[in-house]
Amino acid sequence: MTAHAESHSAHEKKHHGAGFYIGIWIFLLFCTAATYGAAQVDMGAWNLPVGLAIATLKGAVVCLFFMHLWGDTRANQFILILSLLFVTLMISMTLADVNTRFPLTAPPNSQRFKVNPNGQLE
Amino acid sequence: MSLAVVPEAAPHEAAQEPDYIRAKSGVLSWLLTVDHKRIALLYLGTVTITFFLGGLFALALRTELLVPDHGIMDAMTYNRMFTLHGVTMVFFFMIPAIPGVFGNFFLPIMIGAHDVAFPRLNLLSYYLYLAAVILGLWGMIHGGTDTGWTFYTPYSTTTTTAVLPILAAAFINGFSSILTGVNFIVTIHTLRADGLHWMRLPLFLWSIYGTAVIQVLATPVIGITLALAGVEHFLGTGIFDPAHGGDPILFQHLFWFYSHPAVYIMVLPAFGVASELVGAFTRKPLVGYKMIALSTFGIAFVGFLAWGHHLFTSGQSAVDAGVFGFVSMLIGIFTSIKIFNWVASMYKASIYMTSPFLYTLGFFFLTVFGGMSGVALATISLDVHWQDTYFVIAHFHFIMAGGVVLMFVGGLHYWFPKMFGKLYNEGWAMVAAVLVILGFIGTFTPQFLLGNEGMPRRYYSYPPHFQFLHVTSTIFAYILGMGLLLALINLIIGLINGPRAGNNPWGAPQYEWDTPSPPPEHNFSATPVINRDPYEYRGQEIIENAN
Amino acid sequence: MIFAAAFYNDWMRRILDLPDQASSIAPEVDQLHYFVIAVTMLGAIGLTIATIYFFAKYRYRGKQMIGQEYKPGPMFEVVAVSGPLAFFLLWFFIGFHQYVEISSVPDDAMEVYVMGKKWMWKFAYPDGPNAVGVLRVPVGRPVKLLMTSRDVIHSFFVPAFRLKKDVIPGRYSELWFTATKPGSYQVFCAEYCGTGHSMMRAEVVAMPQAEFDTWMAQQRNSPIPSQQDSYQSKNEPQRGQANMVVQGERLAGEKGCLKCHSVDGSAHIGPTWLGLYHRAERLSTGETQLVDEPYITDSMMNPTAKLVAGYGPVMPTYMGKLTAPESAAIVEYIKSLRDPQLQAQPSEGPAYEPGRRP
Amino acid sequence: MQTDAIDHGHEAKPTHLRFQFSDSARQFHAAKFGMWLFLGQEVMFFSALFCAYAYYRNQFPDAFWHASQHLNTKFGLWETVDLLTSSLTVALAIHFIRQGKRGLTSAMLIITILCAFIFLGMHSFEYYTEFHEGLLPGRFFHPEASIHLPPESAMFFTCYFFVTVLHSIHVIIGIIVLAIILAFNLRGKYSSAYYTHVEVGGLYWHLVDLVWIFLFPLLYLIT
Repeated sequence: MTAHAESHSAHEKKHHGAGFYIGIWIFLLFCTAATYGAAQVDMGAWNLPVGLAIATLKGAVVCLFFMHLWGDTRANQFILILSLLFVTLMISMTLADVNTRFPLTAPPNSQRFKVNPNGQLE
Repeated sequence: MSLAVVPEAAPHEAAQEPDYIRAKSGVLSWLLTVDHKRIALLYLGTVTITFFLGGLFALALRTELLVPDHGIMDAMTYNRMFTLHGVTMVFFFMIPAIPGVFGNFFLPIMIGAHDVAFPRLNLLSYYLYLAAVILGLWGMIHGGTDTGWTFYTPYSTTTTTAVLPILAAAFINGFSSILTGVNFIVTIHTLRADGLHWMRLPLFLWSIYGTAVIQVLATPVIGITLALAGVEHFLGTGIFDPAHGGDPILFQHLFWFYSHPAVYIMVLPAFGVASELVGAFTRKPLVGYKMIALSTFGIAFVGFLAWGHHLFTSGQSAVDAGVFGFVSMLIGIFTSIKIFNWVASMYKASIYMTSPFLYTLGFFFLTVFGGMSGVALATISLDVHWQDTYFVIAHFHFIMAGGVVLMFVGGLHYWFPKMFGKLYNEGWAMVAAVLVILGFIGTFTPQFLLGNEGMPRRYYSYPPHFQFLHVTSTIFAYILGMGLLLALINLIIGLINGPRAGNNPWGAPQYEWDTPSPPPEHNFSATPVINRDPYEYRGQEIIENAN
Repeated sequence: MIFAAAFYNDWMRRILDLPDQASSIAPEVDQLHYFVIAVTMLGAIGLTIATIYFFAKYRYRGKQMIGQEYKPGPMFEVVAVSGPLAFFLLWFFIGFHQYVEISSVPDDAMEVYVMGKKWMWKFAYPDGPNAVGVLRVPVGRPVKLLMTSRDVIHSFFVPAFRLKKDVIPGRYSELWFTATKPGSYQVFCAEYCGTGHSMMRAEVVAMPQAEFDTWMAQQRNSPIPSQQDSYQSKNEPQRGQANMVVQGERLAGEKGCLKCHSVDGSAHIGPTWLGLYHRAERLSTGETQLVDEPYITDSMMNPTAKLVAGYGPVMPTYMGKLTAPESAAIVEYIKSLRDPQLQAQPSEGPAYEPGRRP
Repeated sequence: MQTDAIDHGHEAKPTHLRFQFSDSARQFHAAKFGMWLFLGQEVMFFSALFCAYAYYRNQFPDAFWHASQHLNTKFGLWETVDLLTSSLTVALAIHFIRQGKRGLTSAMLIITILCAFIFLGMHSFEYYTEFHEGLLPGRFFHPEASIHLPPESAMFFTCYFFVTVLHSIHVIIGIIVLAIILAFNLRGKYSSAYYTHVEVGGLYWHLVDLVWIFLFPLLYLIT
């Protein structure tokens, strides 16, 4: 955890020059263009993962450099990781539920999973 | 502690500095205070009012259930009563009670700080909580709602009763809970006195820290869920309405994603108070300090994974039921670690029999039975029979009413001399404690059998063969009510003309007993240096209680 | 030995106030129940006795006595963790195994539609009469309940069968049981559903198979048409003995299905309906798909998803144009086209109307 | 004793040091740590909506595809670029205040607030077009004759409106917070020794931008 004795180090942290931030900004614009371009190409099932990957990359860059999480105390980094962990946990468990549920308990036309004759999940 | 070196028997030396009650006077000094101790007393006042209000609703329910059919109220009033009992107790008493009152008062003192990290944010949290209570009361006056404290859609979005004020009250209460959590975590991280490294943190603060983590990360989900239900009720946007493709089970997932960790927001502080009481009255260092601290975090994190055991019979898939059932079993382990270590701490101890410790014994008994019934409920095939019956009501009342309320009242008795500088009448407190514990056991044990018989919960009228168990439960409910009232009256009498209490009436080893009682406004004249463990008992002379 | 087990079973059941075991899974669930309750109560009573014993033995009496430092070895923590953990996981695996058994329906189950409506239960047999408040089932034969609700979430709970399943509006949920003992068992609504939640009770009457068959036959040709308000949608006048297959046939005409689907086996724009049910269709993607209720319902709502080989994607979607009972009626009509000499049976499917604004 | 609007800041005393902190570095660290906890809570606040979005997209994939065709992806792209620029200017604001250049910090803050207003303008225009096309959630979903959409694409618009309205509310809160920081900065309150407010306000704005970075591909670029 944070060594609360570290008195003034928060101020003398290595400071990036203004150009560094503009560089990050250009990288982010490039990623936005990439995600826009990737959306035009129809990659079938791969579009969502690619889009999410680019968005996560941009998010990580904003967090690490714009929000100075790179050299920050471990507690701050831990909070972000923990909340993202709980977000993925919530989404994955709810989706797992709706996809393996008794087929007719899901809305009528969302049965995209294999069903054997008497409505049993395979 | 530097102060500890001073010979214990000289409480008068700190008397020149006025204590926090007499430091300032006037209503404004109380309403706009940023002193964490005064905010704690404001919380104490509001929390006691909401507790007895919730208790009145409960007694009304129990009286109605004396007879199988129409008793003293009609069905709609009964439904409103059990909803208001649920909402008042869950949102306005149990979530803010122990962190709000004891967390606020003793967190800075225990870590040797002058105040919490963000004092004004602390006051803002109290006023958000007060606004939520007032909005809730306003909703109650306007007839309240009859959806139950779980607000399940599509009933909560199509009911004609005034559900919006209660939803808004719970929403605002969430923010107060989040801000308190943020405040406590930052305080524990940054304001610890020198020498107080993590392994010397009192166990009460470990449980407050675990609770704060859950408060910060789980409460926003209920905020957004209730907002969605409110907008759905108001505008009909169809997010939970099956006619437009929505899914009511999604509401249940989002609701329980908060509400299961919320039950650990309620019970973890109670475990913390229990650890303090056992540490104080067994006159020896606590057994398994590390294990108890670690199991606090175990409960806090694994608590986030087990929300699905509330949906076993709601059409959830068997795969999910398996995963949630397995994780729910793990939580049972952490609670059993705590209980085993507490009981082991009583081995070869020198137990000092006082009313707070009697509450702790009651707490052990009720939490063991409550916890065991919880594990039985987590066994999925048994839960199919027990879900939504009185067995579930008995389970969570054993832990909530038995655990949280007993530890709130026990903690209040234990810290009463420190908070108010007065001593209450020990004899009457013992009588009240016995009444309260007997009342709990008598009220909720019959409900286990009712659950087995298959009596569903939230039933206004029931088949006649359940009546005998309901009558016994109601009789003991009145005994419980009288016991709690007696305890309150005893404390008030102690407050008015109780004898003055010294710094350490119980001879307890923890840090907060080294400050004068009641402590001065900034807690310590000199910033303390902590050089001992919290439960290291140093042969302090037991100052016999005045009465 | 068996006598002792039966005595133990009945003795424990009476102590725990459990209702009698009237379904096939009730005895197994109750055995696990006794095992869990016995071990937990032993553990709880053991801890309580230890607490009281320590309290009595080590109480501070007069002279100020410091408690001796007692540091139990790591074995204490290991036992404190592994002991309960072993039991908890054992219970979990038995419980989950039983839960999978509870939720997987045997194939030969007799199907009954259940409709939860604000404060009453309605039952409809696909090939028999409809009843309000009383569900008659044969003993010894698995019965599958296909349940839905007209307004809010209810829950079909039969304490004697140890079974419960929430009934969700606009969706079907499934519950099966095999009644083992003839008799009448109370049904409760377990999910809060408004003012009459506590009055929403029904009865499951389990009858020997012979008695059940006579009752069914007697009901089928009884002249009085059982009053069916649930099917009658707002704009349709009430018609006499409207059973599902007849409704399905009329609807297929009205909704224009018969313009593309023939019922006598002749080729047409869409696949013929004669003998369509339980036929293995070859899809345009090459897979074979068994035609069953979910597939037919899905094809109505989302026709181009699984197209049969050789037919064009011309069918319009019926999502929103067909309520649940209408699609269920058409499915029943298609199922009835299986075998010309099988006499069409009346039945009634559940309907869902969106929650009315206050 | 005024309770200031920014719930984590402390009004400056001569040494801007609050009585309960022993030195200003620890106070600065405490404020940042508190803000990060608040951001963790904000992430969870949006997570429930992302969960609803994932839930319904998983169930009606093609309806979501049809519905998202009717969103103005060009506007979405420019809004993303606009928010990224505002994120840059806020980062530069913190950078300059650390070096004590108050003038540049004020300039950067003004640009950020302008970008925020541009974002709100573009977004409300989008809402305006959707109102006209009748693409509204749930009960109000009555697309014009020209647009033929499967009925359950109303769920897409339910999720779309919930998430974007909540995000816009956060943008408005961000504007208020940055405006207050700008006001304090113009009154010369911050220096290279004390700039906690700017740092905390910047963190909040970056979170608002972070949420939009995830929203843009999920809502506008569905294929």
